[in-house]
Amino acid sequence: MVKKEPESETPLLDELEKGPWPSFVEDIKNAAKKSPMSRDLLRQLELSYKEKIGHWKHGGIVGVTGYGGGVIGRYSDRPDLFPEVTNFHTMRVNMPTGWFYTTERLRKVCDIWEKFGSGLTNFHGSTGDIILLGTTTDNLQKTFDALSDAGFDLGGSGSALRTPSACIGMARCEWACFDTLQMCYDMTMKYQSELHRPMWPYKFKFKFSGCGNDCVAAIARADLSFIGRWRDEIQINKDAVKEYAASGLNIRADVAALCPKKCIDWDDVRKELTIHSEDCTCCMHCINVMPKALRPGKDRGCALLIGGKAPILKGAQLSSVLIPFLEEEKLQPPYEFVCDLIEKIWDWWDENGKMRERVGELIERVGMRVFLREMGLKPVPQMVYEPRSNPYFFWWPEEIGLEITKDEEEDETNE
Amino acid sequence: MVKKEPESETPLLDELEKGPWPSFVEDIKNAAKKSPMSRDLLRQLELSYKEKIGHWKHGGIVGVTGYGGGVIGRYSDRPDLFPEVTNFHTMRVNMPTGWFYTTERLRKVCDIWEKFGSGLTNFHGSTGDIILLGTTTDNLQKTFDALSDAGFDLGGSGSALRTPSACIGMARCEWACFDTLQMCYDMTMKYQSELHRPMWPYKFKFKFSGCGNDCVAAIARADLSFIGRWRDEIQINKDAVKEYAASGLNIRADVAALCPKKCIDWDDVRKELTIHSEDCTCCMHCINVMPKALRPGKDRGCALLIGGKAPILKGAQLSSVLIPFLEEEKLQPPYEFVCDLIEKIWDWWDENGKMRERVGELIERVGMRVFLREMGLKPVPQMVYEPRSNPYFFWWPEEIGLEITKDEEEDETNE
Amino acid sequence: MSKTDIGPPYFKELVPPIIAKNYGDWDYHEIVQPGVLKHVSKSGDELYSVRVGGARLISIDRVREYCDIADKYCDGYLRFTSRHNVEFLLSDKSKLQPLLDDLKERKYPVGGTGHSITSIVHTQGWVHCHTPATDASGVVKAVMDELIDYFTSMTLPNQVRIALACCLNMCGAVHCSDIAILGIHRVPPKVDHERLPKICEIPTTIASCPTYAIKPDPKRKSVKINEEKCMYCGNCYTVCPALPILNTDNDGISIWVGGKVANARGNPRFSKLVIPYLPNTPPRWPETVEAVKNIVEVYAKNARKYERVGEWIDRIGWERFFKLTGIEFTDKHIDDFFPGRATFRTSAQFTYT
Amino acid sequence: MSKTDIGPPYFKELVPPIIAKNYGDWDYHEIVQPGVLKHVSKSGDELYSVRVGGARLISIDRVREYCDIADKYCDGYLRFTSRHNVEFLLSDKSKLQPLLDDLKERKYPVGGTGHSITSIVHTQGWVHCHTPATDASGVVKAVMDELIDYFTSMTLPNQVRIALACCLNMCGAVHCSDIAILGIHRVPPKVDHERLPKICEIPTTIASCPTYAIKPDPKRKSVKINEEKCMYCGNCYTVCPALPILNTDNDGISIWVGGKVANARGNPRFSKLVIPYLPNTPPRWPETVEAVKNIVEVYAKNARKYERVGEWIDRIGWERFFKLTGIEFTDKHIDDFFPGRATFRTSAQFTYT
Ligand code: SRM
Ligand code: SRM
Ligand code: SRM
Ligand code: SRM
Ligand code: SF4
Ligand code: SF4
Ligand code: SF4
Ligand code: SF4
Ligand code: SF4
Ligand code: SF4
Ligand code: SF4
Ligand code: SF4
Repeated sequence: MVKKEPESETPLLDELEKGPWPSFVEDIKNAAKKSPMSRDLLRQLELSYKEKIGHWKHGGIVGVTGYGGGVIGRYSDRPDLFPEVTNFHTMRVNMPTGWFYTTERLRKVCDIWEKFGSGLTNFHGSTGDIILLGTTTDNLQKTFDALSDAGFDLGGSGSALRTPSACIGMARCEWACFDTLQMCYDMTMKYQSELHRPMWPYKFKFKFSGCGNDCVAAIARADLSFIGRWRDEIQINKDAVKEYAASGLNIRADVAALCPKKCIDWDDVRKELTIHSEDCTCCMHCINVMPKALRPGKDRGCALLIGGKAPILKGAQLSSVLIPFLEEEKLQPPYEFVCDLIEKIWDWWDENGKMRERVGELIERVGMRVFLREMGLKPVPQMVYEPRSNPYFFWWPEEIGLEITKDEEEDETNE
Repeated sequence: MVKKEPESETPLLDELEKGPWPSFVEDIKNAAKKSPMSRDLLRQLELSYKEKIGHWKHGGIVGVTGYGGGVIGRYSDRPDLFPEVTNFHTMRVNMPTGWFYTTERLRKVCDIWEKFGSGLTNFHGSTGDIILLGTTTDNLQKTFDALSDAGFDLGGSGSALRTPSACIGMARCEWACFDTLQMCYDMTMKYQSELHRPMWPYKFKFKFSGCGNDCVAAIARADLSFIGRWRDEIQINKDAVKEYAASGLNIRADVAALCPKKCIDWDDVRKELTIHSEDCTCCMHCINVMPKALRPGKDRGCALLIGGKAPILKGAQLSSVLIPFLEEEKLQPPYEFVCDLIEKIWDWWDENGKMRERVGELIERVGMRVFLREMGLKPVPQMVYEPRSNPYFFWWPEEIGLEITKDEEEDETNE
Repeated sequence: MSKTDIGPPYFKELVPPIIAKNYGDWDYHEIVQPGVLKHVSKSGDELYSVRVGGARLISIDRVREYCDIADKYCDGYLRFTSRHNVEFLLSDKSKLQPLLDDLKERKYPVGGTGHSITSIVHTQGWVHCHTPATDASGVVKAVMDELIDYFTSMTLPNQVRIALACCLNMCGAVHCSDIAILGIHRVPPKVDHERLPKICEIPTTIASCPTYAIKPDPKRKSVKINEEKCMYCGNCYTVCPALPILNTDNDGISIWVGGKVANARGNPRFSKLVIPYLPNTPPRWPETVEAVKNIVEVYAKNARKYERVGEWIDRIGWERFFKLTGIEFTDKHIDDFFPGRATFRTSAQFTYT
Repeated sequence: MSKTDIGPPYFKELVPPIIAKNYGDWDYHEIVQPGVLKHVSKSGDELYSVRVGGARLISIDRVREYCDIADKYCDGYLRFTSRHNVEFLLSDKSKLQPLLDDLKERKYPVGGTGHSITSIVHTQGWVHCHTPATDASGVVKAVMDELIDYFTSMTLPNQVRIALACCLNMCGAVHCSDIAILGIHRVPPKVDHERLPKICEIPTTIASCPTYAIKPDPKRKSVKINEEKCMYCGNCYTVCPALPILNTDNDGISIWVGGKVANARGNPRFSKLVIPYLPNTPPRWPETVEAVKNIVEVYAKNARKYERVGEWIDRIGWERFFKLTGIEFTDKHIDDFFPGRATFRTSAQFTYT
């Protein structure tokens, strides 16, 4: 037999160093050179690859002084084999809004993590935080102190407000109908305590997208989604339209025919585009295809949607319309209307929600009508794709001039 | 004061004799001339109009010898005021399939009802029966005997097979893809016992429509809906197409643009219509608009759908696809495949259904996968608008090589 | 004793000869004029069907009058449709006009074909049922008096199917109608603790409630109702007469639109709630008549050719529908019967109108 | 002790001067080439953004390398995107080509813009989570190795967003992705009756089960699971570690398609199940790679311009999708989680293909 290279500790993971896409295995190995933690992480991961099973358990709550969250405690279930990751907790660091960095600030984070952690990170976590991936219980406070000194703070975890995020918006995008970044930042600052000290039935997420393209996927993931819209007409630059036509864009097929409301007329002779704005749903398609010719209207603001979340427990929900339009004024400091509403929602949810019940699930359980009434909001058709088709609806006692007896010892399992 | 006409017993109902649409009050009054029952019915109805409330109660079960259904027992809650309708039961008489009559047969029914009943009827009830509206308990058997002698039989009621119905189909309609009338009649005859002797968890309805227009509203109302379809191409008569065009029909706008699958090409120069049949869903629209030019394909049969029903208990259901295509052979005597399946469905439902649970609700409760497996039917995409979006699905024990423990003392209320 | 299980008369013995001859052999049809269909068979034979509307609740003398007409013009053949119209079947074209003249004289409305409003499928109401929240025949008569011109013409964008059911049992295809008139109760049943133990089976009664509002009341051997959870469906009353739900002041009518059954173009679908409550105002229910008429007129004015009511609303959106009809949108329109969320607008797409 | 509640650094201190200057004043943009965006402000200023894909799980040395690059070409400014790509922000056009050359040398993929496949949003997997049914980073690496040409080009009908979550918690927008790769368990948890009473709260554990499969087991002060009702979501394990659900042989991957988030054209929507199970085959998960690739290719070949995956399927119908991809339709595709019925095809409209 021909003599082989010294055998790798991680033959399976090594396979993932091959191929053109950047390899996380390369990075773990890289970190492992300096960090024994990362080396044991690598070895434990190899075991998972071999056994096709994870090797982490959750355990006692860990954290930093004064906060109830921001750290995900994790413990190896094979500390015998991988002692360096006996405890290996992740810290969530609130990213700068819009994920903007100067190299100077970014290097600071790296230095801190080199000193106190595994040297591994996620840029970023899927909520948006900087994820500092793995350190010991002892080092948590130290890391936090160093981060704080460098001007960083932790993000959310547990039954708290989660780190809000926003699309790049006005920083670079011509379509932003409100200032997503500023509002996201302001809300983050205003609700620092809610972010750091879990005290609700479950988690709560805000996301801000400047237009219907929803580049931060708010509608799918946020309990409150702010999605930019306008109320007047799409702005049309007629010359630019003609240029698009001249340059070969098939405006009839690629723009008009794909408008979901078929509210665009295209005159192929005059090369003129007319939009019946009263039918336009601000879907963004036509603007997306012709960015030089079409722009959102001037009366801008956002729609507020509520209830987005992943499947656990009663099935996934997309956010649904709560307020069709918040005017620009309401989306600027001091955000009085918005904050009042947010706090009202939190109070109601806090009081009525079961443990691990997101606000959308609570609304589903007790009925939108109850929620709207509590919030003092008016029902409008924009809230629904269509009205109910079942005849199982309720009347308020005062509508039928009756007192309704409530069964206090209600068994909840039936709901 | 001026002298008035003798005051009417029914001032409110009299208002409904006015106006151009034929008046039921006129007919009740007419019947009341000969029948004291009808007179008391009229007077009780006037009371309902005054008090805005019904005056009937249900009570003891009534019927005819040998049958468990076909009669709806009804009792006045004011026999003190309206003694003649103290009991006032309705008989459901199975209509001739397609609601065809000779005057001779129809007059016989009238004569019988003149003799034994109120003289009031519904032509027809919304399941399709002839409704003989109101007679005494005593007269039920007599009416039945006379009807039977005249060649009529009762329809269904209670937890039984209900009177099947069919669109006019081949008797008059050029679009019938199978012989709805004959099949409906044959099924009615084959299942006489199921129709007359309630023995199931709840009611069960068949309806037969010869094409997607569904002129008997099967999909909304039948536990099993047979809806005609074809599998090959729509037959096009090119000359007739040209004639429609010439006569001014806007084929692009009124036909092609309204095709739900946009699978019709219209060549306005050559006046030619092309249908991409592989995309056609047999919706019928184009054929409806151009009956002289377009006809269903030649390979005809029907789709079988299951579960249609009104809201009680868990919400209304439209029938949903169970078998996308039953070939013509299967829709002819002896209907072996269809009858085997029907009986299998009944057996399974009878065994597993709760009281007052329609088959569609049972399927919803236990899961379509269980039903399909029990029936030996293959799941196909035509059964759904789209696949599931929640990740809450089950594996069969044999698929994961496991024995699954079943909790026998299962509490049903949670389901 | 008479024979049982003989089933209905065989239809082939009841069809006119022209149908027997051309059974399954029809080639095409035309609507000659409102209410008059002409079906042409491949053999060239022509069948004329004349459709007449009526009160479904009729006396035997009315039926006999139909028979007289059929004897005179149709060799004694007639049929009824799946929506309870009468159809006089003629193979002799020369008798068509005389028949029409005769019908006119009798003030029978001829129509209901094509893009019209045909007869309203309906139910028993106060005439014969024990659970109604409104009457059936009276409301239908009042509405049809108002809409009769749509019956006798074909000027609408497409057919408009109207149905009425007097309670949530929805006897008829009310739940899938262009416009549905539905009787509703609005107060929970009152438990008659005295009668209940005697005449009702407690487990069945409890199981009859879709929202689990009914609980056993072991002390009284009866049940109790959590009124907050009750949405007045009346199903418990159907299974247990000791739970009366009929109510003079609070029963009434709700209006639903946009359902359909046919597969033509858009899929079959349920009707959706548009007016949660209109009072019971016998004998002529003016609020209901007005509401239905308004919807028909707004539809007639705004829909495109071939659009059914629901397809029209699909295109314009519900927000526009409420605006055009001037109907108020309320919290009742938002589905909160599990799984109502499917109807929530999980999209930032909508118009402000 | 350090300061708490200081929040994140203020972003306006971290944006390049060109952004500070033109904030809210951008006029239009162009995609100069795959991975290179040019945003032009009303003032005429031009900002170039160069988007680079990477393994989201990176070492601090990698981050420092990004910093080196940003220092060299971008005056020290960079950002990350909402899908975890790096964007180098240049106001000096002359540095664009040198930057691109440098990136090429480093083998960094430039792309992810326009009608491409951008980076796969994903999660922790075996690297750091306790409930995963599969790994995250490894699957993503294997899939992106295969799809990288779609990252660096813009040849698809529209963007295709792929996401991966390693368990049903779905950390990420997996439930609304064009193509979702989802780790699933397939056997019920085993109750560790010894530990359970010590470390779990029984009512919370019972309430954690969406299908009510968990019941108290008072004798053992533990719980029991009705395995027939369990669909392996793992939620009970999240709240109670004494209900281990991870399983070497039966855990694996499911594939979902047709979801989207943007309001453009069609409404936002969930992804739908297409492949219920593929085995866990580390290190390179060939079955999953092949499955994703197949779907992308069939979509690329058949969809029309601007159609997202779900919009394409809307047009052709799911029956056609299954046929074109050759994927088998099973009983698992039919929704039976209440209220699954909403997905049943209550229509006689479909094709046979
Ligand atoms: C006679 C009857 C069948 C029967 O066995 O009794 C019948 C007969 C015809 N129907 Fe129908 N339909 C009949 C109830 C129905 C129903 C059921 C119902 O309303 O409860 C429907 C489904 C309604 C719905 O979707 O809610 C129905 C939906 C159609 C359609 C689809 C229209 C559409 O565009 O949505 C057509 C096609 C058309 O009209 O062009 C149609 C077409 C036809 C044709 C043209 C078929 C033919 O070629 O003979 C017949 C004459 C139509 C006409 O009146 O203009 N028939 N038709 C029923 C007459 C009812 C009445 O008295 O008014
Ligand atoms: C007579 C009729 C209405 C009419 O005026 O035409 C009718 C009348 C009654 N129906 Fe119905 N149903 C009638 C067709 C229907 C239909 C339509 C159909 O069959 O196409 C439906 C909807 C379709 C369906 O079956 O889902 C219907 C759905 C119901 C229901 C709800 C069933 C459900 O599963 O949701 C009930 C409640 C019940 O069974 O307890 C019900 C119950 C009743 C009862 C028996 C009420 C009761 O509990 O006593 C009514 C008796 C009234 C009476 O005094 O005669 N009726 N019922 C129809 C039967 C006439 C006939 O045989 O031709
Ligand atoms: C940089 C980023 C925002 C950020 O704050 O980080 C961004 C930036 C832009 N998006 Fe986006 N989108 C970004 C995530 C998203 C997301 C969220 C996601 O994928 O998780 C979505 C929703 C995806 C979905 O529907 O599932 C998203 C849906 C769009 C669309 C809608 C496309 C469609 O037709 O469905 C557009 C319009 C277009 O591309 O023409 C769009 C357009 C744009 C424009 C053209 C806006 C502009 O004028 O600057 C930007 C460049 C697009 C490009 O890459 O071609 N952006 N965009 C995100 C880049 C992610 C990445 O690294 O690949
Ligand atoms: C780190 C991260 C995934 C990643 O690799 O990026 C993550 C990781 C975990 N998520 Fe998540 N979630 C992460 C974003 C999300 C998102 C996406 C988002 O926020 O936009 C979702 C879906 C949106 C939503 O909130 O519905 C999400 C939905 C969940 C759920 C299900 C929540 C639900 O209501 O359905 C759980 C279950 C739970 O909370 O017990 C969960 C639980 C968890 C836990 C804490 C599991 C646990 O019980 O211990 C994971 C810790 C992993 C670890 O070891 O660090 N994670 N999780 C993301 C947070 C990083 C960050 O802060 O930036
Ligand atoms: S969501 Fe709209 S405003 Fe925000 S970055 Fe995307 S396209 Fe621009
Ligand atoms: S934004 Fe969308 S809905 Fe509005 S006109 Fe453009 S394509 Fe149509
Ligand atoms: S359902 Fe079809 S076949 Fe039957 S009568 Fe109506 S149009 Fe004719
Ligand atoms: S039957 Fe319907 S789907 Fe088929 S071609 Fe005609 S209009 Fe299109
Ligand atoms: S709808 Fe209700 S009240 Fe009317 S007949 Fe049917 S069961 Fe009776
Ligand atoms: S009326 Fe309906 S909701 Fe109310 S208690 Fe009776 S069954 Fe339940
Ligand atoms: S998806 Fe599941 S396994 Fe993966 S990180 Fe999130 S909670 Fe953990
Ligand atoms: S895995 Fe999910 S379904 Fe199974 S018992 Fe646990 S919580 Fe219930």
